[in-house]
This record gives sequence, structure tokens and C-alpha cells, in this order.
Amino acid sequence: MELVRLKLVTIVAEAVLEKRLLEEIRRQGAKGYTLTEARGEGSRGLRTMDWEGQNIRLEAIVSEGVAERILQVLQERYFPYYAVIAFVENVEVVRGHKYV
Amino acid sequence: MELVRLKLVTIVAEAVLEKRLLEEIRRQGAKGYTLTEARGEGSRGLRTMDWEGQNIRLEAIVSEGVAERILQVLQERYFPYYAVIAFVENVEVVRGHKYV
Amino acid sequence: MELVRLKLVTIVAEAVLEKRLLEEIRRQGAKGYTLTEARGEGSRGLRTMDWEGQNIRLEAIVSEGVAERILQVLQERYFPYYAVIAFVENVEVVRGHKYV
Amino acid sequence: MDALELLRLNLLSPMVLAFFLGALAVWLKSDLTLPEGLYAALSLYLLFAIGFKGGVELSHTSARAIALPALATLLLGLLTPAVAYFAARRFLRLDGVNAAALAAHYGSVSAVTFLAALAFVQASGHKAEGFMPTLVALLEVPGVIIGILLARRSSSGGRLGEAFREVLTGKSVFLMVGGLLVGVLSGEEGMKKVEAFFVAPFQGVLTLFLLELGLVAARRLADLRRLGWRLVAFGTAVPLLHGSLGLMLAKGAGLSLGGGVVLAAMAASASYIAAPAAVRLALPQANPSLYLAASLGVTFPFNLVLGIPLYYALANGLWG
Amino acid sequence: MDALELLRLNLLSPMVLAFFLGALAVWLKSDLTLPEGLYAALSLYLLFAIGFKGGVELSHTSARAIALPALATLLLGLLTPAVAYFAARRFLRLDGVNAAALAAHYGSVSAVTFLAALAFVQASGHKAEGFMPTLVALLEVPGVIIGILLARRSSSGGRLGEAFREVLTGKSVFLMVGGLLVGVLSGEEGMKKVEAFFVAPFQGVLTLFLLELGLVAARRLADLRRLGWRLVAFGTAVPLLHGSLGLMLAKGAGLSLGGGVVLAAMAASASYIAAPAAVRLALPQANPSLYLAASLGVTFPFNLVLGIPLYYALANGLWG
Amino acid sequence: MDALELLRLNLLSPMVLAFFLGALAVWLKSDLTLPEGLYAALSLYLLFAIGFKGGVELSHTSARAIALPALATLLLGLLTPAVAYFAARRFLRLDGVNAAALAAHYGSVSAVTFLAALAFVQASGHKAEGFMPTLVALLEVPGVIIGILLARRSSSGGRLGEAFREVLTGKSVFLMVGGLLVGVLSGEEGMKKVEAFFVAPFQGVLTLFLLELGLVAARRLADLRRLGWRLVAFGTAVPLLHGSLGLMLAKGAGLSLGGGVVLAAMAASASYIAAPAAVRLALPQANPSLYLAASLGVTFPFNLVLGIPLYYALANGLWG
Ligand SMILES: Nc1ncnc2c1ncn2[C@@H]1O[C@H](COP(=O)(O)O)[C@@H](O)[C@H]1O
Ligand SMILES: Nc1ncnc2c1ncn2[C@@H]1O[C@H](COP(=O)(O)O)[C@@H](O)[C@H]1O
Ligand SMILES: Nc1ncnc2c1ncn2[C@@H]1O[C@H](COP(=O)(O)O)[C@@H](O)[C@H]1O
Ligand code: NA
Ligand code: NA
Ligand code: NA
Repeated sequence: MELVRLKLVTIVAEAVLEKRLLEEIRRQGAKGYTLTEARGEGSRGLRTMDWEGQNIRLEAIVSEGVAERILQVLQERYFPYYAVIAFVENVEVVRGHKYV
Repeated sequence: MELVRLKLVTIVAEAVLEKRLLEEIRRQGAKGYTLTEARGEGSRGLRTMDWEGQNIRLEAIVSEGVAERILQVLQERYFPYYAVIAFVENVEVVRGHKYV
Repeated sequence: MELVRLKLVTIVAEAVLEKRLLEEIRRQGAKGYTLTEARGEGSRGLRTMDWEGQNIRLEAIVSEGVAERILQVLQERYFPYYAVIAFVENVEVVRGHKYV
Repeated sequence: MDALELLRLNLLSPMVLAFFLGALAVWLKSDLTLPEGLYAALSLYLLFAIGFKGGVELSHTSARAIALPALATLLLGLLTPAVAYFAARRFLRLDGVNAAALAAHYGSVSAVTFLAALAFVQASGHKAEGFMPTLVALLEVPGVIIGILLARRSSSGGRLGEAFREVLTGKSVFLMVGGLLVGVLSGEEGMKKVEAFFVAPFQGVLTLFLLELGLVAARRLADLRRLGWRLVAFGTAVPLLHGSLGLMLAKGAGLSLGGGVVLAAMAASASYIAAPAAVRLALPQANPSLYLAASLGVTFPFNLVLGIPLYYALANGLWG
Repeated sequence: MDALELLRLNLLSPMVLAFFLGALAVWLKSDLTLPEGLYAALSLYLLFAIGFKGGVELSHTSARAIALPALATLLLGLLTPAVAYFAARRFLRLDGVNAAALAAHYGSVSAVTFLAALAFVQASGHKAEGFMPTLVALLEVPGVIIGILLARRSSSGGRLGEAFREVLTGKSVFLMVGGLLVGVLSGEEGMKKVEAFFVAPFQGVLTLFLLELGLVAARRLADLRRLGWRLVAFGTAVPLLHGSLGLMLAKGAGLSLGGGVVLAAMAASASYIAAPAAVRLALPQANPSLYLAASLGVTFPFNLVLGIPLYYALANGLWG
Repeated sequence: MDALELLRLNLLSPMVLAFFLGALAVWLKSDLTLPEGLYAALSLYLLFAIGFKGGVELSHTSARAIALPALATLLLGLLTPAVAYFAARRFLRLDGVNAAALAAHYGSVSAVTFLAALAFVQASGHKAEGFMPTLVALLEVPGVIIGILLARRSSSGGRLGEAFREVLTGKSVFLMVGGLLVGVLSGEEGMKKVEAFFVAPFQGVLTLFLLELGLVAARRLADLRRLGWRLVAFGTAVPLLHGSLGLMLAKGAGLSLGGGVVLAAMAASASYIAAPAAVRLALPQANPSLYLAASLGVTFPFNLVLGIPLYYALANGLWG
């Protein structure tokens, strides 16, 4: 069974951004995503619970190029304003075509 | 402190599969697992909430061989029918014996 | 856009340890964390739900040195007594300075 | 009160309105969502409360009084999946597995449709037999199992035994039957202690639940557009068949007009709690958006809005 | 009953006490937290229930009776953001964007402050007009939108159209307006069915919610210390201005003393549900800890404890 | 009413039945689970409501009336951990740390056992003093702390100071004591406002909670099998000792028969909310499955089913 090497982009952001970030990554070419609710703390301080919830933790398995573009967008439109972080890892998957 | 290199297998699947997948990975030799609730979207469309919940995100730290076998089983019995994805990463742990 | 290589330390532990572990990792130099609620099973058996909740899944992006120290502390004060595991991965981030 | 007036009353009940409010939220792309925990909590409350109330009633119902209605219900559990199966094969031209999946759903029962019918009957000034919830529990399981058996004829794969266990020990069946037992054993004594929680606020909780159900159902409509008008026809015709069948059997079993309308609504309803989970596991090849769109997107609102008043009108003919 | 006695009564109501209990938990570093699902569930219940009750009342209110009060409310929706904006520019010496963010919050309304005022008025033996919740829905949106428009003058970025959609289809506005519609359409008939859930337990649910709000507000006080006394002054002076404005407009619109006090509290309150989400999206450059500390850390407790009794005392002058 | 009849009544109350229903779910391998949020929400509601009701009662109780009962309760808080500790050392032959862990649990109190006793006493036509919940709050803490101190004698490690803070500011103690304060301060006035939420539905909520507790307890039984009959003996004998002790002290303190039975049940009960968390942190070397299996798997059901009626029977001797 041959495995394909792809990128896993994980974004942690304040919950209010959910809708926008899902749009963004789709626009950049992500074919799917997985989202879990999270809490957290960082340079912008504790995200206390509110009506919108706290943080979201968003994962997308994408090609290297798409990963690049997603980080680019975050860099330009989100990092300066919002409580957001993102990191990239190497993952191996079956059915590589499914994600690109 | 010497670290051991192992595989982290992450499975995202529709919640209804929880019981079965836990059995499967145990049968393939996983010594433990961590499970979080998740939502998500993929080629099979949005998993809307239902009585069973939405998606589960299942992690297991295992040896390379066990990881192989888990993917094998998913490949044969789950990928064709169910909303499931899986990916593998390299992780380093203390107490390597604990996981194999 | 240049990416910086850092370590992602993930800790899964019984929920009752939340406060302490957050202190510990801060003391070791983590600049932030992301926490999700989880369930799981391991050598100490199923963590059944209780008033304190079940497991927590704690992630921190840190420098290699800090990662080392966190594992050290877990090794000494937590692994022997509590239901805790930890693993380390390589991740790439933008804004590397943010995490060290 | 004439059927039209009742139709109005029914449409303007908070429950029905809440359902459409949920649908509206999806249509307006509102970010309204219920926390997942809440959805599960409401279902749990409703299922246990239905069972409990049924059980308390049962505790002072003679076996003789319920024997025939129970028989009629089991008969419905056998006939309705068959009807749905053949309708799906012939009219929707579906393969065996997908037809069987639909059969499992339309052979089982929707607890919320049952509750809506109960409320409607009360509003119309009639009364359904107290043991109706027991019949819901009776009707929930057989349909699902027969549906799965029908699929066996046309395919293999999935695991049968496991499927049975899944249905019988599944959350929803377990909670309703469990509540029933608690009700039977604790009786009126027990009811006094907990009715402020399980009875008084019930319809309000149901209203919130229908808000959520409206969200879920509306999301299904997207699939529906893809699946086309035939599915809509199926999702409205089958309930009418099953509803009439239910009325006749109810009449035969000597139920009251109220009980008849409720049994009809039960037969006409399609499960979207017990069935989907079981079918998903037992018939993975079946396409979920097909049976979910049909049962939740078409049949549930149809019964909620038109079906129930219609069965009531028919019942007035049969009983009056 | 004299104002002091009422102040005592107000302070010692379970709701107010629960708020301080929550704050105490933070102060004692207790690990008390409400499950996130519960917080969302309580908000959802409160918003829908407010709307619903308002709608039922509205269903038997003549358009003429509500016309003037509605006008007065809209006027408040125009004036209060302006007042807050200039106060923030002049007195807090904030840049346009942050001033606008505050304007959006103080121009909108806090549902919980509204409820506290309602309870206070009842305890004082008066009665507010039944349609007050309708006015809450009216007051919630304009302030936010004007706030965002004010920011436009001093900066760009963020997306306006989207911001509007966000406010109008946002959870909180949708639930309250939705509940209102359900109430109007189902009327007293519907109310009978669900009041055991949406009316009777309401103040108890509110008590739990205030426990949580106390936790959240206290966490904001840390920021406050950083932001200094001027923000505290702002957070107490602006409500007084808005409250008085509300009283005068209420008097002019012919509201009762009770209605006047409630409208004053509405005007004096700062939103911390609808506004923060909308502002965060539309004005990302604005500093959240600024507007959250002001609205939740200062103005909310101020109104809860001192403001409301004060508006009541003033009203006694104006009306008596 | 004779004890046997009461035993029946007790067994057939919805709460007790729900507990066994939960256990049954585990035994049938049903996939029934309560959403985690719900479990936390129910606990929170129950603890706050207990405290609140106790506080309201306290608000019109003279210090003199409660002085002696409070003293008796504190005495129990000192004696019961000691009894449990030596029983664990001698009879279970446990090392100091594990014995101390058990002592902490059996020296503290289970809120749900307290509630079951209260309900039982009412059903039996008696009445317990209104201030009993205050005594629960009094009994909850000392046992845990003494247990931890006992462990110190035999080992070190863990952090004492932190452990104290953990117990005193822990969720459960904070909520009950907090509710008590709110109750004392708001009194009957406040009670009127919120009783529809905190009083009327209480037993129903408790029923749901016991369903969950049944799930948790049954999962513990697996461990039990491993730990053997001696633990079962311990988990039934110690409650009997503590229960009798409670009765005698209650009698001495001049409590009514009803109050005596409740205090006995409190003494006999083992904590599974406050104690486990504190012990886990302070005595990590202690084996959790040991104390959880004992307190939740053995002692809780024992008190629920047999213990309480037994203490009642004994009380009839002592008082009658
Ligand atoms: N070093 C870190 N490791 C893991 N998560 C982090 C880290 N820093 C920030 N986060 C997450 O990102 C969110 C926003 O971070 P910030 O913008 O720094 O406030 C926080 O609420 C955390 O959930
Ligand atoms: N590219 C992706 N990245 C992250 N998660 C994904 C991706 N594709 C699918 N998923 C997750 O896997 C689940 C099933 O995927 P699918 O079978 O494609 O519907 C989805 O509900 C998502 O939670
Ligand atoms: N092999 C594993 N893979 C993933 N998670 C694990 C594994 N082993 C243990 N865990 C997690 O770590 C927690 C504590 O593990 P343990 O101390 O072995 O009981 C468990 O409840 C799981 O959530
Ligand atoms: Na049916
Ligand atoms: Na305002
Ligand atoms: Na005890």
C-alpha cells in the first residue's frame, strides 16, 4: 500500500473567525477540513469563553502549494489583526488524489 | 533522556463508527488511543450533527508495523463505504515500550 | 515567506491535572498553549467521565530546548504517578519569534 | 372544530413554528447552531420522558386493553417496511440496498412526529390512549430489522448480528424502553416526584428540539434538490399509504379516534434517530443522503404540517 | 417603597448575588467553570424566551400603542452611539476605530440588563409595557451598525456588507427576533403550551447565567487595571447619560413609569453578545479588551447594582 | 409505614431505578452515554440548588438551633476518617497512603446520598431540619483534609498547601457554599423568584443524574472484581459503623428522627465528587480504582438501596 506525502496545516484561531477561515482555505484549494473546539492562551492573552465560543482548531490536509498559499493569506489578512496561529507538518496518507 | 521514534496514526471518521474503529485498532495492536469530538467536511459533504454526534478524531501512537496494518484495514473495510480519512506522522516519545 | 522549524509538544493527561500542567509548561518556557477536551484509554485503563471531565489534550509550540525540559519534568513528576502521555513533532511556523 | 381550523392551530403551534425558524436560519445563512451537547441532551430528555410517561400509564393498564393495539402495531412493523421497499424499488427504481435502507426508515417511527400528533389530538379536544408511548417503543425496532433483512436478499457485507445488537441496545431504543420500565415500576407515586421536570416543561423542550431539527432538515434539502421530485413524491405518498393503513388497523384494534390518529402518524412517520445509525452500520453501501433527505427533509415536515391534520380528517370519517 | 430599600432588594436578589459569586470564584482562583455547551445553551434559552414572551404580548398590542415607543427606541439607537463615540474620542482620547468600537457596544443593548431592570420594576410594584422585549430587538441592531459606520470615517479594511449580514443573521439577533415571530404567530394559545418551560423557570436560568457572566466579567477586570480609571469613569458616566436620555424619550413617548425605567436601563446598557462578535469581524484593529472590559467589566455591574435603582429614583421624579 | 414497605417505596423511586438503568446500560454494552457537558451541568445545578435551599432555610434559623447539630457534624468529620483509616489498614491490609485515600472519601459526604435520604425521609412522612444542607457543606471538607494529613504520616510527596486550596476552592465545595451564601442573603424573597427552577424540577434532574451515575458506577465494578470481596465488605461495613455513629450524635444533638436519618446517611456516605479530585492531586501514589470502586461501586448503591431504610429502622428504635 503506497503512502503519499502531503502537508497538514493546523490553524488555531478565535472562534468568531470560523466562517471566514473555512472560506479562505477552500478558496486556496483545500478539499476538506476537520474542526475541533479548543481553548488556549497566547500573546493576545486568554481567550475567555463567550457567546461565539473560544478557539477553533482547524486542520486541513493539502498539497505543499496549497499549504503555502494558506499561510500566505493568514500572514496578510489575519495574523496582524486576530488571535490566530498556524503550523505545518508532513503527513502520509492513502488515496493521495483525495486531497489535491 | 532518550526519545523513541514511533508513528502517530490519526483517523477522522463519522461518529457512528466509534465502537468499531476502537475495536479495529486494538485488534491491530494499538495499546491505547485518544479521542476528541470534531466536525468536518470532505468529499462526502458536511457531516451535519445527529443523535450520534458528528465526527470523531482518533489518535493512536503505535509502531510502524501496527500503523501499516491499521491503514490496511481502513483501506479494505472503511474507505470504500464510510466517511473516513487517516494520516500518519512521525512522533518522538519517552517510554517507547509503553506503546508497542 | 520563510518558515521556522519548531517543536510541537502534545500532552494527553487526566483532566484533574490541567491547572498544574499549564503552570509547568509555562515555567519551562512555553509562550502559549492550545487545549482540547478528549477521552481515551491506555495502560491505566479507560478514563471514565467524572466531575473534573476526562482527559485534556494540550499542545504547545516551543523551541527544541523547551520541549526537552517539558518532557524532563513530565518524566520526573508526572509519568510515574498520573495518566499522562506526551509526544513531540516537528512543525513549521511563520513568525518563529512568537514562540520562543 | 373543523380540519382547516385545526390545520391553522397546528401550523401556529410553537413547535411547528420553531421547526420553520430553524429552516429559516439555514436559508438566511445565519450562524445559528445548537451546541452539540444540547442536541444530545434534549434527545435524551425527550426519549426518556416519553418512555417514562408511557410506563406510568402502562402501570395501570390491563394487559387485555393493550393486547390488540400492540398486535396492530407489530403488524404495522411488518407491513410498512414491505410497502416502502417495493415503492422504492418500483417507483424510485432504486437498487435493493438503497430501497431496503428506505424501508428501514419508513418501517420505524419518529418520536417527534408521535409527539406532534399527540399534541394535535389534545388540541382537537380528543384523547389518545395513555399507553401509546408503549406502542412507539414496539414500532421502533421491527421495521429497522426487516429493512436490514430485505437488504440481505440483494447483497451481503455489513454484519447482521452486530446490527441487531446496535438497534436493540442503541441509545434511543434503550432510553425509551428504559424510561418505560422506570415508569411502570415507579407508577403514579414516582410520577408525582418528577412530573415537574419530565411532564410540565416537555412541550417547551420539544420546541427547542424542533428548532434544531429544522436546522438539520434544511441542510438536507440541498441533497434533495439533487435527488429530484420523485423522492419528494415518495416522501409524501408513502406516509399517506402508511397513515391510512395505521388508521384501519387502529379501528380494527378498537382504539379511540385520538389513538387512531396517533397510530396513523406513527405508521406514517420515518425514523431519523434509531434507523439512520443502524442502517449506516449495517448497510454502508446505502447512500445516507437519500434516506436522510427523504425522512427528515420531506416526510417529517409533511407529517408535521399536512399529514397529521389529514389523518385526523380521515379518522373523523372512520370513527364519527 | 423607597429607593434605598429597593437598592437592598436588588442587591440581594439571587441573580445579582450569583453574578458576584462568579466574580468571587475568579478572585479565589477557584477552578469553577461552566461547560461551554451550558453557556451557549443558557444564552440561547434566554434570548429565545425573551423574544417569545415579547411576541406573545405583541400579538395583542395595537400598532398605535407601540408606534411612539418604537420611534423613541430607534432614536436612542441613533443618539446613543454618537454620544458614546464623542465621549470616547474626547474623554478617553481614543483613535476613531476604538472609539467607534465602544460606540457600537454602548449604542446596542444588553439583554440581561434589560431583564434585571424588568425584575426590579416588578419588585417595586410597577409594571412595564408588555411589548418592551420588542423594543430590545429594535435597539439591538442600529447601534452596532452606526458604530461600524463611524469607524469607516476614520479607517478602512474589514468588510462592511459582511458586517451587516453578520449582525442581522447573527445568533443572538436571530434568536430574539425569531422567538418574537414565534410568539406573535402562536399567541396566548402557544404560550399556554410552553410557559412551564419558557416562563416559570426563567429567573432561575438567568441566575445560573449570571454566575457564568460573573466569571467572564471578573476575568476582564485584569485588563481594566491596565486600562485605568478613565475607562471606569467612561463606563459609569455614559450609562448615566444614556439612561437619562432614555427616561426623557420614554416620558415623551408616553410609556409608563415602569416602561420608562426599563427603556432607560436598555439605553444605558452596553451589548456584550451581539456587538463584540460583529465589531471583532468588522473592526479587527479595535482592541477587544478595551470594549469588553468597559461593557462587561464596568457598565454591566454598574447598571445591575446602582444604575437601575437610580433610573427608578429619577423616574419617580419625572412621572410621580 | 413499616420499613419493608419503605424499602419497596425506596427501591421503586425513579431515582433509584434510574441508577440501575444506567448500570444496565453498561451491562448490555449499550452505547448510551451522557454528553460530558450535561454531566457537568447537572452536577452544577444540583450542588448549587442544595446549597441555595439550605441557605434560604438558614436565613430563618437561629444560631442556637443549629449550634449543636453543627458541632455533631464536625465531630463526624473528625471521627469517620479515623474509623475508615484503621478499618482500611487492619481489615484491607492497605499501606498508609491507600488507607488514607479511602479515609478521605469515607470521611467526606456524598451529596446525592444526602438527597436520597432526604427524599426517603419525606416519603416516610417525617421531616428533616431545614438546615441539613448546611451540615452537608460542613461535613464535606474536614474528612478530605484529615485523610490527606493521615497520608502525610506514612509518606511525603504531593503538595499539602495546594491540596487544601484545591479542596476549599474546588468546584463542588465552592458551588454548594456559594449557593448557601446566595440563599442566606436572598432569603424567602429570592426563593420565590427562582424556586420554579431550583426546587420544583429538582428530583427530576436528580433522576437524570443518577442515570449517569449508574453508568459510571457500573464501569467501576470491573475494577471491583479484581479487588475482591474484602473491599465489598469494607464498603458495606464502614457505612454501617458511620451511620450508627451519625444516629447517636444526631440524637445527642437533639435532631428530629428525620434529621437523624439524614445525618446518618451523610456520615455513612462516601464522597465521589470533592474527595477524588483532591486525593488524586494530593496523594497521586494512591490507587484511584481502589477508592472509586469502593465509594461509587459499593457504598453508594448500598446506602441508596439498603443503608438508608436501615438507618431509618434504627432511628425508629432510638427516637420512637
Ligand atoms: N505557543 C503556542 N502553542 C500552542 N498554541 C498556541 C501558542 N501560542 C498561541 N496559541 C494558540 O493560538 C491562539 C491565539 O494566539 P495569540 O494570537 O498568541 O493570542 C491562542 O488562544 C492559543 O490557542
Ligand atoms: N482534506 C482534508 N483535511 C482535513 N480533514 C479532512 C479532509 N478531507 C476530509 N476530512 C475529514 O474527514 C471526514 C470524512 O471525509 P470524507 O470521507 O471526504 O467526507 C470529513 O468530515 C472531515 O472531517
Ligand atoms: N498509544 C496511545 N495512543 C494515543 N493515546 C494514548 C495512548 N496511550 C495512552 N494514551 C492517552 O493517554 C491517556 C493516559 O494514558 P495511560 O497513562 O496509559 O492510561 C489515555 O487516557 C489516552 O488518552
Ligand atoms: Na413508520
Ligand atoms: Na445602550
Ligand atoms: Na462520610
